[in-house]
Amino acid sequence: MRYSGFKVIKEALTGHRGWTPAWRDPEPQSHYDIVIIGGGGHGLATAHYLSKVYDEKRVAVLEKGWIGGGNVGRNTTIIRSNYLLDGNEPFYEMSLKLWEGLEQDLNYNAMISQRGIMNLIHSDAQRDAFVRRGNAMMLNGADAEYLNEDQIRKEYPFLNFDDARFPIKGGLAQRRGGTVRHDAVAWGFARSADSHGVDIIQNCEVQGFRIEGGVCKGVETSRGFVGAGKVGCAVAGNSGRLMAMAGMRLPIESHVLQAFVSEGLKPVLPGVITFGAGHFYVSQSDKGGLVFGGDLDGYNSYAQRGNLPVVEDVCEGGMAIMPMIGRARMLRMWGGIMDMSMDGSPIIDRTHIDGLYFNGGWCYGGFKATPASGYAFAHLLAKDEPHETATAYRIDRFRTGHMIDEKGMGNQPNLH
Amino acid sequence: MTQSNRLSGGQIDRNTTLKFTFDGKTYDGHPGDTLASALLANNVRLMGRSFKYHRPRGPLTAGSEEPNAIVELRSGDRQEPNTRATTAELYDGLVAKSQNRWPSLAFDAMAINDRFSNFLTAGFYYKTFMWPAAFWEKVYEPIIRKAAGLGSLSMQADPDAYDKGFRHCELLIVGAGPAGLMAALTAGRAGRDVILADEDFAMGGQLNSETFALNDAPALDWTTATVAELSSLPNVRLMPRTTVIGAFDHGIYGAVERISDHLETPPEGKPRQILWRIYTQKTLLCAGATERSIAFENNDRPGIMLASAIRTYANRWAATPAQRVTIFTNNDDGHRTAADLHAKHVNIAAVVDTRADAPFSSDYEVIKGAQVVDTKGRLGLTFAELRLANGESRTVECGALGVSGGWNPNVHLTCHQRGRPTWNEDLAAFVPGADLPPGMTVAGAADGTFSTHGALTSGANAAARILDIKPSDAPTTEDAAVRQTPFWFVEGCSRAWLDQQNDVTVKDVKLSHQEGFRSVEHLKRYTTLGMATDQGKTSNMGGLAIMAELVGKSIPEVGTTIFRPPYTPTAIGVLGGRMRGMDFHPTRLTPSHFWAKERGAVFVEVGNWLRAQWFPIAGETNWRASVDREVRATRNSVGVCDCTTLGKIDVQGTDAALFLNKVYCNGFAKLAVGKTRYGLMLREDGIAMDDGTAGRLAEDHFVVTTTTANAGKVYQHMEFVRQCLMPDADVQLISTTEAWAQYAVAGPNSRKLLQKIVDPAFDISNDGFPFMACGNITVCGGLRARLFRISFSGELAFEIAVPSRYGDALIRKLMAQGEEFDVTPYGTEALGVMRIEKGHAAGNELNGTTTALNLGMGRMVSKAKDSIGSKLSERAGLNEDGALAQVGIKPVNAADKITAGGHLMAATGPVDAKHDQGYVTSAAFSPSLDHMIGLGFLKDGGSRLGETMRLVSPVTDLTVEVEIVSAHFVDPEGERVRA
Amino acid sequence: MHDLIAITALGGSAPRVDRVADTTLTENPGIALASVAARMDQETTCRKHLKAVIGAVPGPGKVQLHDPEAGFWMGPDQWMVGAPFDTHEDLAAQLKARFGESASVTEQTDAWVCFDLRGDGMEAVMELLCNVNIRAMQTGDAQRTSIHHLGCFVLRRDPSDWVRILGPRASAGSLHHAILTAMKSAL
Amino acid sequence: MIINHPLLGPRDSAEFIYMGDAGLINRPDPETASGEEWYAYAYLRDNPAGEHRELWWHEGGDRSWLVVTRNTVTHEISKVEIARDVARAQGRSK
Repeated sequence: MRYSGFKVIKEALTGHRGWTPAWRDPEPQSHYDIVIIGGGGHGLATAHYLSKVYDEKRVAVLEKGWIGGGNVGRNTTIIRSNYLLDGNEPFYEMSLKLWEGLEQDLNYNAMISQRGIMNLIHSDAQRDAFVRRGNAMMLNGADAEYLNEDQIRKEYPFLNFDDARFPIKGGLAQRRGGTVRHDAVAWGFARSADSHGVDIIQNCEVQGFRIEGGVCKGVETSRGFVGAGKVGCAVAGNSGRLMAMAGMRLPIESHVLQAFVSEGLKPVLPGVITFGAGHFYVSQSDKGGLVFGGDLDGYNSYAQRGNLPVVEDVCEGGMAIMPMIGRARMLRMWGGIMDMSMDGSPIIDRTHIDGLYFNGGWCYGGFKATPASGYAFAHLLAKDEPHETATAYRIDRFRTGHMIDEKGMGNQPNLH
Repeated sequence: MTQSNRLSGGQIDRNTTLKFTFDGKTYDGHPGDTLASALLANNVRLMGRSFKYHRPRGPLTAGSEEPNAIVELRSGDRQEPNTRATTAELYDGLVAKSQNRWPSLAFDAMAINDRFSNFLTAGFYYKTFMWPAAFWEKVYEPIIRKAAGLGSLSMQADPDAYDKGFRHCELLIVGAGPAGLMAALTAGRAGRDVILADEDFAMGGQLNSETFALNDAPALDWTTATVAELSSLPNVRLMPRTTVIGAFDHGIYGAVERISDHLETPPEGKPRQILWRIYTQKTLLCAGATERSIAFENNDRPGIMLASAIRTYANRWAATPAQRVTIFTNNDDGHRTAADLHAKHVNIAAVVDTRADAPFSSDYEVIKGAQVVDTKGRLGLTFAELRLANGESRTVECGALGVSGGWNPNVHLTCHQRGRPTWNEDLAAFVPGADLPPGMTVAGAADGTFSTHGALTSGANAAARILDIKPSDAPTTEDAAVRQTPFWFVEGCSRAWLDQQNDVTVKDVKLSHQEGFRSVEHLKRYTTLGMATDQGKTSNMGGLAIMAELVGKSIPEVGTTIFRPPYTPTAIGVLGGRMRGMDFHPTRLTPSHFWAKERGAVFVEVGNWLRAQWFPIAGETNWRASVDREVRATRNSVGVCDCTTLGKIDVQGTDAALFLNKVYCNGFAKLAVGKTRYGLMLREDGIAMDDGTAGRLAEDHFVVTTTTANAGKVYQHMEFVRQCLMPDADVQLISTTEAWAQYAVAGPNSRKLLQKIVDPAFDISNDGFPFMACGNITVCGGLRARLFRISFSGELAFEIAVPSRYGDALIRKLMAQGEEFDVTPYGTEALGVMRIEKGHAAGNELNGTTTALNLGMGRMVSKAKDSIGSKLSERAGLNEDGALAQVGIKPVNAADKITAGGHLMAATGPVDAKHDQGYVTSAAFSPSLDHMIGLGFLKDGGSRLGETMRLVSPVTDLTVEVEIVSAHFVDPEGERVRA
Repeated sequence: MHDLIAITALGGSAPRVDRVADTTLTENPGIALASVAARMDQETTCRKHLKAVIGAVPGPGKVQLHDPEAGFWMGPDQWMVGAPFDTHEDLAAQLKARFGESASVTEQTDAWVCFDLRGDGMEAVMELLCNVNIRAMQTGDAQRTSIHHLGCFVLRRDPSDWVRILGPRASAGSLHHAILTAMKSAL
Repeated sequence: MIINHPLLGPRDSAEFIYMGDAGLINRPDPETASGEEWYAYAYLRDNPAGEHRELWWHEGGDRSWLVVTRNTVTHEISKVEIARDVARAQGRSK
């Protein structure tokens, strides 16, 4: 079924009887050409591109719970491609381009809203680093804009300029950055993949891999064995758990990242604002809630919930940079499991086991990467070679010393 | 007529009248009122508009779970959006505005949405607004955004202060209703350390809403006496106006105390609210229960409320929403409301009970086996349409309709650590599950014990069990068995509201099911059910029940969404506390700070330190003039710079040298006593972490310096190596950064100046105290001091340190004694210029991705010994041909600018990422060379000196021709430092 | 005798005193400090000397209140010794002479600013400042804690309405501001 | 979270700085270890959903490194040891 304004009107006039399920609820078949583990944003995007771009017909997505229940359903919805290193920037720029055409591609309105993202600058060293980054972005064909204090004052008059411990000296803007209605991304990819014949199987937990002679033959699930020509893993925070079933240790730790939303407010924020020096970033959803977050709690966790110190740290940053939000109320806090890699950059690669492919280590860049991750992973699964924008995301780069370390924090995941 | 709906009795002070305004109209109320109770007393039912359809709304509840009666409280910079009128305490001069309406509450243009509700069903926006592509941001979204949101911010800084504090106790009791009060009494009388917190300003919970007797006296008598006894106990801390917002790990609870919200403005020096982190061994949750509604057509009109809320308004606040009230109930509790209203001479139109065996009343008509199927009234309820047991219809005229669908225990805090509630068939409700947060117990209505006597005794018994003491005796009172039968919605209803704020109706849940969004999380996210400011307290159960019916499962099979903190929406300000404005982070001041301030220095922030950036003098119109002067003066005569901020770590012990050999990639074992050496520290992954110097004051004593920014990180790292990797090494560490005021005295005349200060007993001539010497000395006639002959500027230079309290005196002394040499204080800018002129790496070069090789110090990594990072620095990827190497950069045309952050490209050819050759890390104008210079990293830089390249910085719109040169711009042979 | 005049951590020539209600905050520059850390396998000797100096060896979380020298536990085999500045400005040297090879001694006098918070409102003020269970804290207890992101030592003095707070000297101004603000809020 | 410090008793985890898997104590022997061992030491983690032995530094306290055994699903802490003792027990010396 095709969605359109006309269709909405027609259904409204005929009692909405014509709407059908956005995706089927199929029984798992005994064998697929490609099985994707993980019905999150990346898994569903992979299925979409496999079926639509790479013409793979027998594809299944296995989800242990309900689709979109992981980080795609619990994040701060920001999209951007303001990366520094050549290993990253082309990939994230492709992702941004895919976002820009996604609604038409999916026939689903994910409310992609390119209202811009602004990284605030508070010191000369930060300025030098952001100028270098802005240049890297432009040299990679992305958009970047350097703003001085006066320009920031004009655009964001409500920021704290005059009573600030860390005065605002400027900012690096990416106008094409913005936000997306996060749940709709999962639903849109799922609906499209389903319409191209992909089986999306919810409540189907993978409990083990069947590996014979170094070759992965399929997966044992809570709903029986599912054979597969190739198995692609895209389970983000659960990567460690899952790959352990294949006997693998990863350069990844799982950490909790909290995020927060306020009560609905009339529009106050033009776009995304990032206050790096104060561990705070914020945007405003179409419903009016301020959506904000900050740093990891800092300890390994699978609990999907955090603790007070980081809640306070984030709100301290918020009050420091925009004290007008003091009387706005936090409505809800939640936590997601971040697959924090050892250099802060992801992995999209084959494993040493034939037929087993891995996609993970997204740290907290996972949401903005969703379309490109799906595209590149689909490319790898279909063609057995890395997509041109993802060649650096090798699993063995730490062994060989080819880290992609944007923050320069080294092999301590909770610092990235 | 004012307060026409005010009844007799109630817990309000009628002797005092408070004036307040709502939407510009002035009303009277009394102390003890909330904004909602006072408005109802004044016959105002319409208090808000719903989110999507802008339907008229009045209060649904009498508490913090209120979804409808939310207003903009106060004005100006204290404007407070989305404030629940049902909990806002009335004060004289209170000002409130309704929100999310235009032009007025009574006539709201956006109410047109209600007419188009058929088009605006759940998720409609996912299906449209896609064509043409460009229109989403330009046309559709702005309209949606404008319509979205509820209240508005003032856009001004919050003028009030917020505090944060810490409290510790043995037992935290959450909720001061019958269960909580009895628990506190039990624990308090036993002398235990107790905190009793309640979100309400009056303790007593549901007792404040009831008329039945405790020990044959009014409930209020018992509550008052109990609170009085508790406040007399030193071991019991009562915290009214305190909402426990979250249950965090290991017995840490967040609680917000409202100190001044019941006043017009906070008293001088006092906060608006305090965030308490309560550390408790045990917790007893007595949070009570929330009545639930029943879904029927148009069940959202002002005047339609939870029956218990109407009872509370009547009994506690002596206010009624209307003079003629109908009750619609599926259980006995609804009848209690009818009886209480009747007692207060409110006309009961009828009690409509879904049960054929409903109890009889002689005071008013009870219509058994009947249901309310629809209502009328544009801005407030006027009629209720009934379907009688025999199928016939009947219309009842009434201004208020009390709905009672039974009670839901307030289990929220039991779920904050992802515990799930369990379904209780008898109560047809979720009750606390087995996996409570460790240390938590639940009692009273929150645990499904709904009778008052049951709640009182369960509170006492729970406290007794937890603390292993004897329970206090509960007063005698009603102990009616509760009959709660499931009845969630009226057959065939469609536009029946579940989430009144977000306008989620039964119809939306059905559509969600039809489109395959059937898991509770999908239901919530697709319809926004339960995502309103009441966090689903009044809406979730109804939605679940309907979804359960549709999928043919039981409610527990369908499951619940997770309750997350905070329990009620919490001001962001209180979570931030005092850490805002200039107090966001503490400042660190150097010993010469007060002196530098007198000199008019401009300060810059570095790792919380405020450092003098430059010292402008009369006639200097821009910072460059000051910095150039400071550099020239230092290079030509002598300059002084406060370098106290460098981290200083005292390393002692017989294995001190062995230890430094491990943490530095270069060797320290053979460093002679009285000598200093530059050291480079690597991370274990082989990347440079920090650099500094180590001076050997004795065989077993080193003083290590770190960069200002990394002092803490390096100390942590050294403690890790000491405790975890070299546990048996005899080495002791302690930071002495702030103990010593340290000044760099640099320039050809630096020795001459110091000789006037250093006591004669110490020979600091070039022979007596050569380059890289260090030692303990005395100055100014006997003050203990330390002297290091090290140089960051590239000049003949020393660093001299004295105890911090003398730092101010020493800098003044240096200035006085230095007059004959025109001694010049210099700041971090001049320091930076001079280190760039010397090609010394600093923070911009040690950026966490560079190796010793990149920094041109590859040979420093000793192969003769093991040190942190040496092994992994050997990985191929870090040692490839053409690796980045530090170089100097100067413009081909001396007038051209060089910017840090620029990228290096070949002199000709394309400019893009594929042809990127390197980048500029630092840049400055060199007064010594009279043109700009820079440091940077260039592929294979070492072998490219003399090459002409392009420095491109598109983001700052700059392209210049540059020459790659040695990074040592000034005195490359380093003769000056040895002079 | 040298001719350099000291200033206090808050930058004054005399210590700062603030009073709110019945509670007083006093800057106290009159204390010399030195850390003593036992050398490996010298712990017994080190403790012997320490006992001789301050009368006892404070265990974890404890301060030995003693005149003229006092001391508190900083970490495993590490203590901070304090004494009147006027008589013990060279405390570190004195201690090193006594402890010899048995301990590493480091001057700490000016690494810290010292405040005395004294009065009936002390506990209420401390509740707003740091995560010390101040109601349970006994005379002779010492705890390192964080006050508005500043690492501090809190020493419970006798009588029990009195705590001594040692904080980082360079942040004396921020620490003083935090304590005074809490006094105005709580009292 | 509350970490029950072996010397100081229960202390708020906010006083500590977290580093990661306690395996970081087992630094490979520089004399004998292979590049593969160094790679595994520095980069590979078990990252268990369950009991995890991890390093915390009591920055806001006595400056001890601790080995904390904590469940990464429930956050329950079952054991706290002084890292220096653990290191010695595992045969580390100088």
